[in-house]
Amino acid sequence: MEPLRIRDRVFKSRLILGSGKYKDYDEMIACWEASGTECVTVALRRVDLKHERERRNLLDVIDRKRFTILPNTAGCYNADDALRTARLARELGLGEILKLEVIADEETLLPNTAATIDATRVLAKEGFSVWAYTNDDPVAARALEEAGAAAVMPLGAPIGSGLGILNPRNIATIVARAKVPVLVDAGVGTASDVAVAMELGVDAVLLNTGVAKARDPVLMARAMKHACEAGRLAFLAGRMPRREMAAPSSPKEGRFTG
Amino acid sequence: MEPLRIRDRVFKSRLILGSGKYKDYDEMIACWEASGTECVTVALRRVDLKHERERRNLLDVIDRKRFTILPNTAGCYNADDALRTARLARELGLGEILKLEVIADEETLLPNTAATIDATRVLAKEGFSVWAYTNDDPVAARALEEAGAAAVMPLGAPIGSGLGILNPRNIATIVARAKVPVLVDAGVGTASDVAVAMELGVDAVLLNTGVAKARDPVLMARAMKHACEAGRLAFLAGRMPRREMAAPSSPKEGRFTG
Amino acid sequence: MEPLRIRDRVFKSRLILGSGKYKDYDEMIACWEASGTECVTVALRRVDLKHERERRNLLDVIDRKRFTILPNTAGCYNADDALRTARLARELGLGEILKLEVIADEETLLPNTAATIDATRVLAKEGFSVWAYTNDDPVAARALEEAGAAAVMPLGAPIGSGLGILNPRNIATIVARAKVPVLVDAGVGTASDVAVAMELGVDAVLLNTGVAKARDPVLMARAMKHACEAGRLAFLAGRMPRREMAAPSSPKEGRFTG
Amino acid sequence: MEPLRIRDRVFKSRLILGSGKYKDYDEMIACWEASGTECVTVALRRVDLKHERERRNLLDVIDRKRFTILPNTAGCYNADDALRTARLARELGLGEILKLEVIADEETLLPNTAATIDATRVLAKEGFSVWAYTNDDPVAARALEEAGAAAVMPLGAPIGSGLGILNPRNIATIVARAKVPVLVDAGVGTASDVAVAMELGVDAVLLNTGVAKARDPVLMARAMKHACEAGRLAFLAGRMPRREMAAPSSPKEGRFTG
Amino acid sequence: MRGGSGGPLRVVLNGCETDVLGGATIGQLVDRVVKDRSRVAVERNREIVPRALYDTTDVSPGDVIEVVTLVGGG
Amino acid sequence: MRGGSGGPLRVVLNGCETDVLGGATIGQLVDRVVKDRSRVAVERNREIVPRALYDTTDVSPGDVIEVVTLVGGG
Amino acid sequence: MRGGSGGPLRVVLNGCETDVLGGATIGQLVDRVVKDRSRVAVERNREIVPRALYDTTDVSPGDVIEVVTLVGGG
Amino acid sequence: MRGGSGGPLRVVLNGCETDVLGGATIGQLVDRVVKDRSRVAVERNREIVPRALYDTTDVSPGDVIEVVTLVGGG
Repeated sequence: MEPLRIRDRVFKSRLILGSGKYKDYDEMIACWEASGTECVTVALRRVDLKHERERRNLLDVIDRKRFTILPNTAGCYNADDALRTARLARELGLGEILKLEVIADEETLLPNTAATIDATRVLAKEGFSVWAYTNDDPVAARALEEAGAAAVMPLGAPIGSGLGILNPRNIATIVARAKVPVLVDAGVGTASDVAVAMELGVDAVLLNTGVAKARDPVLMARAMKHACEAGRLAFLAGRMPRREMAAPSSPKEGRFTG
Repeated sequence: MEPLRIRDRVFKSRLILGSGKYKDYDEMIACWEASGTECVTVALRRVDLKHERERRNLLDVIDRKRFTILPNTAGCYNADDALRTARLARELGLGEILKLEVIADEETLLPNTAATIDATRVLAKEGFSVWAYTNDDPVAARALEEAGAAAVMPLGAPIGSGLGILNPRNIATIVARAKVPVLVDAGVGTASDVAVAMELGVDAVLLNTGVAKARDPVLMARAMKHACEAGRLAFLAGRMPRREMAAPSSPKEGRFTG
Repeated sequence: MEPLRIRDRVFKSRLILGSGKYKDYDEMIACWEASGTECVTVALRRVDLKHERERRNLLDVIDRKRFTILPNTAGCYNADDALRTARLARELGLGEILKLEVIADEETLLPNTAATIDATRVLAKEGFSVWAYTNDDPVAARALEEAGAAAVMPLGAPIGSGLGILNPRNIATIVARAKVPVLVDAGVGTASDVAVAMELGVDAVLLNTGVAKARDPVLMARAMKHACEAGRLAFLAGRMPRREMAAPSSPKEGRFTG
Repeated sequence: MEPLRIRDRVFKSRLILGSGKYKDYDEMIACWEASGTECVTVALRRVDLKHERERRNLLDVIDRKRFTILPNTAGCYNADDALRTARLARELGLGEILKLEVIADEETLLPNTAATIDATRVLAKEGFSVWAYTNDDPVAARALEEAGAAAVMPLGAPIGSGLGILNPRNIATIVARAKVPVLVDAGVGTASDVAVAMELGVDAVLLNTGVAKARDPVLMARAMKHACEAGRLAFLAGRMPRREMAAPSSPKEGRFTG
Repeated sequence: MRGGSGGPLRVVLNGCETDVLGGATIGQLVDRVVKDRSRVAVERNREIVPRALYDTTDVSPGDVIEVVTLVGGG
Repeated sequence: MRGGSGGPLRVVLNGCETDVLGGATIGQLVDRVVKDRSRVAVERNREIVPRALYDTTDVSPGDVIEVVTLVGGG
Repeated sequence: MRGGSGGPLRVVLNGCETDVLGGATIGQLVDRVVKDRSRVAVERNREIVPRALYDTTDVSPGDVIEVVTLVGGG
Repeated sequence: MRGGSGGPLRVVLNGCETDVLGGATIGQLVDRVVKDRSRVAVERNREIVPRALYDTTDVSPGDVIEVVTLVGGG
């Protein structure tokens, strides 16, 4: 199958996993491996002045030959903070890729699309490959693309909600109009949500809580891998048309019964 | 993963495919192989008096070491015809397994559950392993089980409609109460429908048109295989709880931004 | 607007209310009045040997010029008990009308359609006007009609659940094929559920918990009255076709802007 | 019932109708009357140089004692055009109220929320009572409120689609956070859509195609009136809680049957 | 034979074992529990007892009698 | 071989009126339409004819015979 | 009084190139197309012309004038 | 000028008021909190300090310094 290409990055897996909410690093890595992901998103935070020296740093844990690290700007509530975070991530040696999110408020955790568009414009000029988290508004998605986003990442549902794809038509409209890759980010609660998203034609799915907070995260990671494959293949295969009326699967001819 | 057991039959794959509506036998076999199925359902019809001798018979085409043949009573509109068909199928050397369907009328192709219960009772006494096609009524499902069905097969949506699982709660209720395997039969239009069904806890899914009438049936068959695996694994993994409110995936602590 | 006719009974209101779960008789009567209903359903139970003499009996409370009493067989788990209850109701002077329900089990409270069909056949011959509670299976609905039901009453969702109309296609199919009135009974949780049901073309809606367990039952009863009217009118008016694409409401011609 | 107040305008009816797509003025007025609306929205266009003198002008047709005219900026694709249109509307003597819409593109007819926010800021300073059409993004709704909108008008679904309320959670979130009135504008296809919207707690509903393109527009206008009332009353009444399990409406005590 | 002076006899009335005077009629039984006969219907050994026959229908030992009325229900 | 040389007799075979030679067996009938007996099952007057009995089961006038096989179906 | 006898001058009126008499006012232009001034609003070179100023506002060559009214719309 | 023996100076390091020796460099500050410089990035008064400049960048009184690293997040 065609790999996923975002700018010059190429991924065989179309699943991107988060690194938050896991019990520990071992579980996290086991989930990543089970999911087949080749790209994981991480946040930036202050080092803990007291304890950092004793801790395993995330960068000591991640096999970067296997997993591309996609730094994100989670926790930023305005464009400036997102710019600072992006530049720090690059300084950390993570390259030019960035999951840009500018959150509007703590209550909804929904994106501030206006600020995201502004930050995208700046970061694109600075050479970043901006993967822009956005709501499911096709107009915002197009504006992000015009501002220079390398990929647009509409939400399926609010972050951490697990409610799935609340407005599939909007996602389909975004896909139909986009010239850059479209990734569903946020809202995925279970495997079928991934399949639904991929069947809408999105190029990839990013998820975190759906795996990390499953009863058995590693098993769910395997489920997600298959669901992603299933949805992609079904999209490429082209589904049967829906019919309001029933239609028999077996021939009428040759019936020997009443 | 646990195999699927229905009476003494054991299947590693939890997908059962139909044999109708394919362009030709080659496409059908290619789909079966791509789907990973080990069990396929076929109908009984009169031989064509003029042309049968020149044709490849379905039994010449199917590698029975690889695929268990599940004869069905498609096209039967009363219990008697279903009984005749069941007995002819056994006489054909297909063993005791049978997908029993007694259809109420040609317009809806919905099952006549009362007649299906009656036929189940008779066939179970004759030693058949009755896999009983039924609507999504938990009461009918239980009655079929009490009548001796080896498995109950509620519909997701009308035959050939591709509308998916119209009443997931009913399917979940059937699963919760059943002591025999539950298979969703009919209504599956695309891969995510299979994933949804399996996540409800059903033991397997039977489908035909969803593959045969996809734009690219073999690709869709592969999709279905992954979707079945995805749904099963997600069911076993136990999904995260749904939340009406958003919840962040990244820690609040350590934020260095506004 | 056309009144509702079931056999020789004629009702201007297409709403039927229950009499259970109210705080007291006064609230119940106030709700009935607010809803505009002309027909209310009641259950039969043993008189309380100790206290009946001191109590207001339900028959002392109901103004029978204003409200037709529709006795029901709630609580019957087999056909025989339903027959006994029906005959006792008639003996009570409530006439020949009857809401027949034969429940399969206490867990689901779903109807046993086979037993309901049997009881319908007997009661229809005894001259009852049987309003038969059933699931949303179009096949069962037709069988009830053929057994002599005066009206069929498919559920929207399980009794007392308030989940609305879980399978609108089934209800629409029942309506399209029925020659007797179709009433949605059970599952209505709020006013829009009534509107949705009526827009599907059902002739009336029966509800109880949706009003009795609203925060303000009398206000909800008024809401239900309007919703019933709204749904009926919309059904008669014929809704606009759904469009996947947007279409402007204002003319393109004459624009003086960019 | 509480009237609807938007700034100093007070309306007993919570339904606002459009004036587009009607067969003729007579049908339009008949629909307005049937709907009970007290406020109707109209567009601005160039006068037809050749034919204006012979035509009945819309202002000759509308009884302004009965219907408040809400001019809109339909057809504007940027903030400047919307400002020009707003000022022309005021010059026409329609007062300070305005339905502001800045559309992003002809394909989707979705709002450009960024431009709408900008235009709102300007118009609010000029003394307009801006009723701002927006998508269903709670963040955009709040930004509009902060920019000075007198009311926010999230869409239910794309203009003219009749698809109903595609993301009820978003509408509910907007309502929960708004300090100005919230009106659903666009997407309403039939009466139950209005009821659903009002049950979410919105203050009013604006619709056009749902009435104008019904098979019988006047009948549908009556349906909409009742649906609006129903939804409002149900919202105020407070619906029963949804239950996944069934619960009987009739008492268990006193059963005389098996 | 009705109204006679028989000794007490035991019936099951609305699920409760109950002693009534020998010779009691359904009508007497009903009147004991309700003020207004028109508010109830009666079943004796799973057969309806029409209201017109209350006073001429004797209660027999072991009878299972149901006196039912309307209650609120959905 | 059974069924001497009787004249033709008419049966209904798979829904079509068909003439067969008097004395024909089910086996002969089956062989006329299929190459491989294992691919079919046979019903005669709504009763199964086991494969082992094909050659010893005569066809009688008016018999309604169904020779069925498997076909694609869902 | 304005509106001297100048020669024709060309304006763009509602998107159409139109010749008007030199010295014409907005008021005269409006009256040409509508019966009732209260039914329209006028923009001249993207600026509102208040109704009170129609008769004292001259049309100049090249003016872009919009005379707009209400129409049905959603 | 670096390495001088200045007295303590107060900066805000990761949100905490912290005293460092006068003449301290960013590099010294970083080494105090992490074992491996490649695991962090540093911002001084909202400007990135490139790793190559850690040892030649002095800390000044009142500096607001952020030393950040990667953590798990979605």
